[in-house]
Formats: sequence, structure tokens, C-alpha cells
Amino acid sequence: MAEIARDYTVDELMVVTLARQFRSEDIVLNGTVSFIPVAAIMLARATHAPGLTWVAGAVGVDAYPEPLSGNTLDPTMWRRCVMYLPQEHMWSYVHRGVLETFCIRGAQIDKYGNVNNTVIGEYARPRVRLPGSAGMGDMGSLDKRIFIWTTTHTPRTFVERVDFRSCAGYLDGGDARERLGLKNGPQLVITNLCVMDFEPESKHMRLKSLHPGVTLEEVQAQTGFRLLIPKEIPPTEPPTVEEIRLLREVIDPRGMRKLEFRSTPARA
Amino acid sequence: MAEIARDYTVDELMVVTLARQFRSEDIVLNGTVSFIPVAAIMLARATHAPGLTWVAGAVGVDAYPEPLSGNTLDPTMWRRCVMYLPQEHMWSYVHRGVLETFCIRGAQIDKYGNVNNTVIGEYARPRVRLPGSAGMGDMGSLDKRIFIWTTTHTPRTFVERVDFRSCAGYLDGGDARERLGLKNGPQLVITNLCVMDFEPESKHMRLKSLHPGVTLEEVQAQTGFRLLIPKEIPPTEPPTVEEIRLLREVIDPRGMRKLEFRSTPARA
Amino acid sequence: MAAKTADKVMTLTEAATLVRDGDTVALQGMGTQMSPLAFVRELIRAGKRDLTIVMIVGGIGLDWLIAAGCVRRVIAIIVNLDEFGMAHAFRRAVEAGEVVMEEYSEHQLLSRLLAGAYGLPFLVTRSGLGTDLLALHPETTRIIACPFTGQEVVACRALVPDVAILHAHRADRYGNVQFFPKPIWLDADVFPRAAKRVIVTVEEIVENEEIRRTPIHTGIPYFKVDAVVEVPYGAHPCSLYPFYAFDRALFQEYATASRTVEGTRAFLDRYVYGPTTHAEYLQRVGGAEMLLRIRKWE
Amino acid sequence: MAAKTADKVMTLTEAATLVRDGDTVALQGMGTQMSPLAFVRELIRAGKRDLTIVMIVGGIGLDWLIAAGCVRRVIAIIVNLDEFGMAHAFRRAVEAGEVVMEEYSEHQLLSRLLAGAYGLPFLVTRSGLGTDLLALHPETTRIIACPFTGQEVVACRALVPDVAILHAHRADRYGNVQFFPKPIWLDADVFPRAAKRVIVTVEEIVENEEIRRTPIHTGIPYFKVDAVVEVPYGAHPCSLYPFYAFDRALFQEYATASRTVEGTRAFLDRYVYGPTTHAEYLQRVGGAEMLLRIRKWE
Repeated sequence: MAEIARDYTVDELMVVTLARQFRSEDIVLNGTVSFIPVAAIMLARATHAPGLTWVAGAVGVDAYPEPLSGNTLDPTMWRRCVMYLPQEHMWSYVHRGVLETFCIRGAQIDKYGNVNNTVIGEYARPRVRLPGSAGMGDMGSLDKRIFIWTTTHTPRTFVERVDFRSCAGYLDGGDARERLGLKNGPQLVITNLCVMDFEPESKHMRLKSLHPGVTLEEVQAQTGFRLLIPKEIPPTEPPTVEEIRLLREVIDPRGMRKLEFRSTPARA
Repeated sequence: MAEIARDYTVDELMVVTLARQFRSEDIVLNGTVSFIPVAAIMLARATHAPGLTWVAGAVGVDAYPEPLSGNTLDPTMWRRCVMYLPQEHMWSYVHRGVLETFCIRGAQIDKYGNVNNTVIGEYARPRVRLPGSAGMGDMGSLDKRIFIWTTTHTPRTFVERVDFRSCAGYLDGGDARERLGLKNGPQLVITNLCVMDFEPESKHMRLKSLHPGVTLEEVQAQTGFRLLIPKEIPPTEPPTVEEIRLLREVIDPRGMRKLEFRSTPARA
Repeated sequence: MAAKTADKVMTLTEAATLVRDGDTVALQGMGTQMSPLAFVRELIRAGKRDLTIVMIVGGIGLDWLIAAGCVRRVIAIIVNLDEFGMAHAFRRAVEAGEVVMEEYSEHQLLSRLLAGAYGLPFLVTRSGLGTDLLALHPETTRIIACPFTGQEVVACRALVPDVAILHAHRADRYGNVQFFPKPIWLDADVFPRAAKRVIVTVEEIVENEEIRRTPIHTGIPYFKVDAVVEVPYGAHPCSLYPFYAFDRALFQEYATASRTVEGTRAFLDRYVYGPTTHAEYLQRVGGAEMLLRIRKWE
Repeated sequence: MAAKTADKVMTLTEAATLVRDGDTVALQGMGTQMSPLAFVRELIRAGKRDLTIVMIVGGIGLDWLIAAGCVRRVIAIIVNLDEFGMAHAFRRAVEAGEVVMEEYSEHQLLSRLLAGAYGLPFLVTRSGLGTDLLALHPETTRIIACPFTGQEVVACRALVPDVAILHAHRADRYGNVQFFPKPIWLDADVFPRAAKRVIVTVEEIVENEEIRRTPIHTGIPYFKVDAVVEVPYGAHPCSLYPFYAFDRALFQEYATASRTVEGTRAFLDRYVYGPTTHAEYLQRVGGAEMLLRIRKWE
């Protein structure tokens, strides 16, 4: 068994938890301002999922960029790729289901995994105009296995009902998504406090594991709707020493992943 | 005034007549097995229409190939072009009307300029299976100014009604084409005997000029429907000495244009 | 979809087993250009039956397949031998009712394939309005009205071939396929995205490192490719620009021979069934003299 | 469409006259990459009004235009400063009701532009099903049923911008525009085909002969281009891969300054209204030191 790390931070736990969701047969595309997903993809590929295909910066097929620096769509991300994927190819593969995995973040997330990154308040005259739906407006409707991450697990982020559905999650729950002909959907929500999944029948968000030092009460207090609580709540699986070493020394020595914890309003 | 040629053949007259239809502002695309149109395009560009844009072999924008040799879609046609036009660009320009001019040949042509290159007889069990509609199935419906050429002016080619509409001409005549929302349409028909246009109201084919030595009676006898005959029937404007020189010495010294007079069944 | 380090290099014979009787096979080719003809000859020797062949422009390879009795249906916009005239085996088979020709305008067929590539049920075009093509297959092309303007357009139903077969300049053993220049004709671009399985024959197999040095030339990524076969001159008698030109002599020989059923049969016996290796084929079609001749473009 | 030998080289000021008040302007740009920002600064100085700006990904140039009062409507999928956070002028203007944001999913917007490029009334996608985006603009996106299968898809109405503005690597004086590598982001590919007029700023104007030696790099043909302006570093502070990287320092400065209306105004005064030449702009944003810095990618 791999040695368990003792010294790690919440950003590292989030990256490792997300990395472990990726499988060797997956083809994963990353979006804009996605340091945590990109670090997770690189980590998965360096550990349990060597066969994973990463379309880096939505362009560079199987690229091997330098350690994380700036922008997650930058041309520097395409380094040593086998192909610059033309965007019309990318869209056909995304539509057709060849690229099946995508990670999403947003300003509001509701109990059925719908995500809002468009407005707080009314669309026409919003209280807060957010950046916009961008790729999530596509990916939620295109049968993706969606992993949601957020670094702000608060009642402002986790709301009973999103003000605007930028990304189609399980819609009104139950078989609503299926009835609309949409396959897959949100798989997991990884936050700074815990990991959540969706109860298979109701598609209602459900606590899955708690990060070290976080209590059930705290999570419930920071969530704007009633979470489903399973009988057993294990701690989130800790990283291994090797995962933390790779992350700190090889993949993200500059700590770009920590940028996502800045107190700026949410971005796409 | 340019000196008129005395020594020329019917293939040369056809090329020159077609060349004179092209204007300096036109953007022209050539199709497969199109020696006469390609020679005409090259001749127009070398004489009165220097600004003409030729997308050679449907790919090479403003290409300058060597004298005509084989195949009119061959990569050799793309020589010294400014761009290899991606086919999805080509199709968008064709749809949008940026490329507005196209030349078409077919096994049957009817009095409203509809063209058949699909079957003689019934589609499902044809008496003669022809090559197929190819680009004419598109261009007839996409608002092109169409020039029809044929080297076999016979009642088999010029029929009252085509067995199959591979290319939309003026359909049933009158405003039928317009009512379907299709703009432009066949402009001229250039054959081994004469030149014909379409009467503006009825869109019925009409004699325009006779090639040297050809009589009105002969044309009518070789046409399977009653042609409209104008009061005055001028002779087809003869080539100039310079046009014939360019054609024979520079553009098509191997006489590829004469290939189109072989007695094989019509091709696209 | 095999993993990225799976070795997909096969022989022609092995790759041909990925094509099953009754399959819908998208076959690259543009008149005298870029067609996987070594693979086509292998399909004939393997005795495939009841194939539906999808080509934008059907050419010599399709005519061979028809003459050999492999084909039940053709989906294309035209079938001929370009400047060499009619595709006689095709003509005879359709006239005899042995092969069905499903004819479209070019942009209708491209729209069907693109819809397939996108997993969309259909896409629209204006191509073919006013022609008799529309009446041929209401189950795949149908006039609909724009929901905004009422303008009529042609809805083209998605087409998803079982297999796409292409010939390209080079690939690595994992199936990263490169073109020089990048695909200009849309079949090489759309077929691999639309089809369920993809077989690529190439002039040369190169190292993965070489691909990573020149990603700008890659047209198909490994995750869409199932088999890679190294066949130098694999497009012969078609051309592979800029490597070699088409073989005028062999085209002319086939155009003449194929005017009769017997002539066609003799041609296939000599050039398709006869040779036991690709080298033997190249020797029979002219050997070194021919190989030197087609390196000159004129 | 001007003739192929028309000299289309202009100054920024001359080219800006091709953009009229009230125009729908398609503006290239992908986060921190490839945006014609020298031209955007010229549009601001020229005092354009009531523009509708179309960008796939709205960025710093759009925020400047909004701050300067040039914009009435935005058509985009997202507007931000990428890793530098919110586009505050955009946010403030939309919250105040001064600018309308017409938001789409990416493939909806691409489908609208492609329909425009094809002169088709609409194209279809599955993108956005189940979202609230569809309810925003039934006049441009609407659910329709496939005539063959009944499956629901989103019809996206054609969008034809009045002008497209791009920055590219080089062009000749006739408007043959080259990219190294060829357009990877679709805006550079689709905008020029969809728009009525096309303005391109380039790092360098080269001879027509050089274009003919390297046609594989040409992305836009002369017959679609109305103006060519030579502006080295014309994308600054955005990057032009592989020539120069984006200018982190200036992005950060704007991200900070734009948190307040006053800060935004001061930024525009200093960097947009202040410099009377492009050289003076480059000097103000860091001069030689900056130009050396952004040639390093990291």
C-alpha cells in the first residue's frame, strides 16, 4: 500500500480527490481558469491513469506542458502534443460523446447539480452579473460525466434553486434529465469542506465524505439546502505521499491551484 | 480593334465564347472533367478579366498552373495559389453567394435549362445509369450564375423534359425558380453548334448566335424541343488572333479541350 | 477506443477483418486522388459481401468492388473514372438492378456525414432544392421550414458509417495520422469523425516523437483510429500528393478493359486476385519504371 | 469585394472608418490570446457608439470598449479577464442596464455564426438543452423536432456581423492573411466568413510572392478582406502565439484599476486616449523591457 501523506492542504486534497475520478480510458478536456482540474488531470496521468487522454487547453491532444504557470487555455499548454485539435473536431467529438468528461465550477450550485455562472437576481437587470455560462452551457446538455468543484462551500454557493441554469445538471431531479434525452450528468461535487454525490433515484445531492477537521454540522450549515446524509460518512480518502510530492514538485510547484482560493467573485 | 482570327476550330470558339462571359469581379470555381471551362477561365484571366478569381480545382485560390494537362481537379492545378481553400470554407462561400459562377455539362438539357446527369429512364432501374449529379446538384440550388456547355448538340442531349433533374435550372419555367427562393440560374448554353440564352419572362431557351457554317434549320433539327428564335440571329462572335494564340500556345498546347469531343457517354 | 499506447499496426489482411459483411464502409477518394486502393484490393480478396460503400466521389476502387460482387449499395454524389470516363461495372450493376445507387448532392451528403460526426439527428442545407434528388429518399432528406423565417431548407439525416478507410502520408503505431498538406478534401476530415471504426493505411510509420515534433500535420488522433497499416504506394493507381501522381496508364487500361464484363474480370484476375503481395502488385502494374514515372507530376 | 490587385493597406484610423456607429462587430479574442487590441483602442479614440460586439469569449478589449461607452449590446458566451477575474466595466454596465448581454452557449453561438457564413437561415445543435439560456431569446434559439426521429434539437438563427476584426501574423497588401499555426480558435475561422466586411491587423505585411510560397498558412483569402493594417504587437496585452506572450503585468494593472469607475477611466486615459501613436502606447506599457519580457513564454 502507498504511504499516506500527513502534511497536505485542502487545495491538495481537492486535486487528489478529483484526480482519482479520472480513468485511464477517459478523454478529458479542460476549460478556462481551471487550475484544480488541470492539476488533477496531470496527476491522474502521472499515477493511476497513464492512458488518460488530455486535450490540453481544449486544443493539444495528449500534451505534456511544463509545470502549471498561467492560463489553462494558453498555447503553452499544447506543448509536445500529438495534434492541435481543430475546434470543429473538438465540437464533433464533444457532441458525439467521444470526449465524455468535463469539470465545472460556478457561482451557484443547487441540490440537483444545476450550476449558475450567469447572474444573481433577474437576468435582464441582475444584482450581480457573473461572467457567463461559457462551456458549461454546452457540456451540461451534451451527455458529459461532470465533476463540479468549488473552493467556496457556503450557503451563497450551495442554494436551493439556482437563479439561472447556466449548466444543465439533473434539472428538477428524478428522471427529469433523462426525459429530456440527456445522458450522464453531474457525478461528484468536490469542495473545500467535503465530497458529495447524487442519490441515484432522486438525483438529490448527498454527502459522501468529509475533509479532515470538518464536521457534518458545519457542512450542513454552509449548505443552503438540506443535504442527504448517508448512514456512514467516511473521511475523504487522504492523498499519498507520492501524490503530494508530484503535485508540489512536478505538476504545480508555483501553487497555481491556490489561486482558486482568492476572494474574487467566481469565474467560469 | 483586335484582329479577328480566321483559322479556328469549334472547340476554340466554345472556349473563347465562354471566356468572354467571365467578368473581372467574378469568383469562379471549376469542377471535374472541365477542360473547356478551365481553358476559358485561364483565357479570360489572360485577356479581358485580369481581376477574375479562379479557385482552381475547387481548392487553389488564384492559382497559376502550368498549361492544361490531366485532370481538372488535380493538385497540379493548385500551383502558385495564395491559399488552399478548405472545403468547408468553399461550401460556405458557395452557399453564401461569394462564389457565384459555375459551369455545368450534362447528358440531357431541357428547354428551361434543367440538366440531367443521373439516369436515362427510370431512376430505380435506368436504361442508362449516368455518373451522377455531383456538384450540379448543389450549384443549381445555390443561386449560381450557371453556364451550360455541351459538345453534343443533338436531340438526345436537348430534350423537351429531362428524365431526371440533377441540376435545378428554371424548373417549369416562368417564375418557378424564383418562387422556390432560388436566385440567378442558367445564363447561357454554349454548344458545338450555337449559343443560346433564356427568354427573360418564360425562361424558355432561345437561340442567340450561330457558329460559322451552322444553319438555323440544323440547330432546330438537332434540338429536341422548339427553340425560341429571335428576329436577328447574328453569327457567334469570332475569336481574336491573340485569343487563339494564347489558347494554343500558352493555355492548352496539348489540346486537352478536344478530349471533350470524344464519343464517350457524357460525364459530370 | 483503444488506449493511447496500444500498438495498432496490422497487416492488410488483419485490418480487413475489421470490415464485416453488410457493413457501411466510408471509402476515401477524390477522382484520381487519395484512395486506399491497396486496402480495397484486400477487401476483394477477402470476399466481403453486401457492403454499402459511401464515397463523396466514387471512383476506380468502388468500380472494382462492384465488379467483384462485394457491394449492394452505393451512397455518393457521382461515380466515374474522372477524365477516363464511365465506371462501367457500376453502370452495369445499377442498370441490372444488382446495386442500388443512393444519390445526393455533395453538400447534402456532407451534411449527412457531419450530422453523424456530431451525433446530431440532422443538419440542414439549401443544396438540392428544386432537383429530383429530394424525391429519391424522403427517409434521409426532407424539406423543412426555418422556425424563424419560414425559409425552406433541406434537412439531411445523420449518416454513421460502420468503418472509415483512408490512405494518408504517415502515422505512428498508435494511430496519430498525418497528412501533407492537411486534409483538403472533406472525406479525410469527416469520415474518421463520423464512422464507428477507422482503418488507415499509410506510406510510412514513424516514431511517436516525430509526430510530437510536427503536430500541425496531424489530421486524426489516435483515439479515433483502430488500425494502421504501412503500405507504400497504397493509393496506387490514384495519386498521393505530393508524393506520387496517379498512374494514367493503369487508369486507361482499366477504362478500356472494363467496357466488357470479361475484360473487367481479366483485369481483376491479373491485378487484384493474382498478386500475393503488394510488391508483386507493384511489379505487375509496371514495377520500377512505373514507380519512377508517377513521381513526376505533369 | 475589391479586386485582387487592390491595395488594401490602411492606417488604423482609416480602417476604423469602416466601422459605423450601430454596427454589429465580431471581435476576435480568446481570453488572453489573439485579439486586435490596437484596433480596439483606435475604435475608442474614434468615439464609436452603439456597437453590438460579438465575441466567443469576451475579454479585456470588450471591457475597454464598454468602459468607453462604445457598446450597447454584447453577444458572447462569457465575458471576463480570464485568470485575472471579472470584467468590471462589463459587470457594472449590465447591472446598471446600460449594456445588454445576449448570452449563448458556445456551440449555439458558433452555430449562429456558421449559419451566417453559409447563408443558411439556421443550423442546429444539442447545446443548451435544459438550460435557462433558451428562454432568453426565442427569436434566435428555439427547440425544434428532427423531422426523421422526433429528437429535440436547438435551432440557432443565422448571425451576420457587419464587420469582423482580427489580428493575424501576416498578410500581403491584397489581404491574403496568414496564421502560424492556422486558426485554432474558431473565431478567426468563422468571423471572416460570416461578416459582411473584414478588417485585419497583422504583425507584418509581406510580399504576395511570399504568400504564394506558403499557401498552406493562408486562413483568409483576399476576396473576403477589406482592410489590412500593419501593427506589430497589435494584440498586446494579449498574446500572439508563438510570437509573443500576453502581458501579465498590464492585465493585472487593468484588473485592479477597473474595480472602480475612476480607476478604469484613469487606465483608459493613460493607455488608450493618451498615446498618439502605437509606438507611444508600447512605450507607456513598458517599452523595450516589456517587449523583451513577452517574447518569453512561461
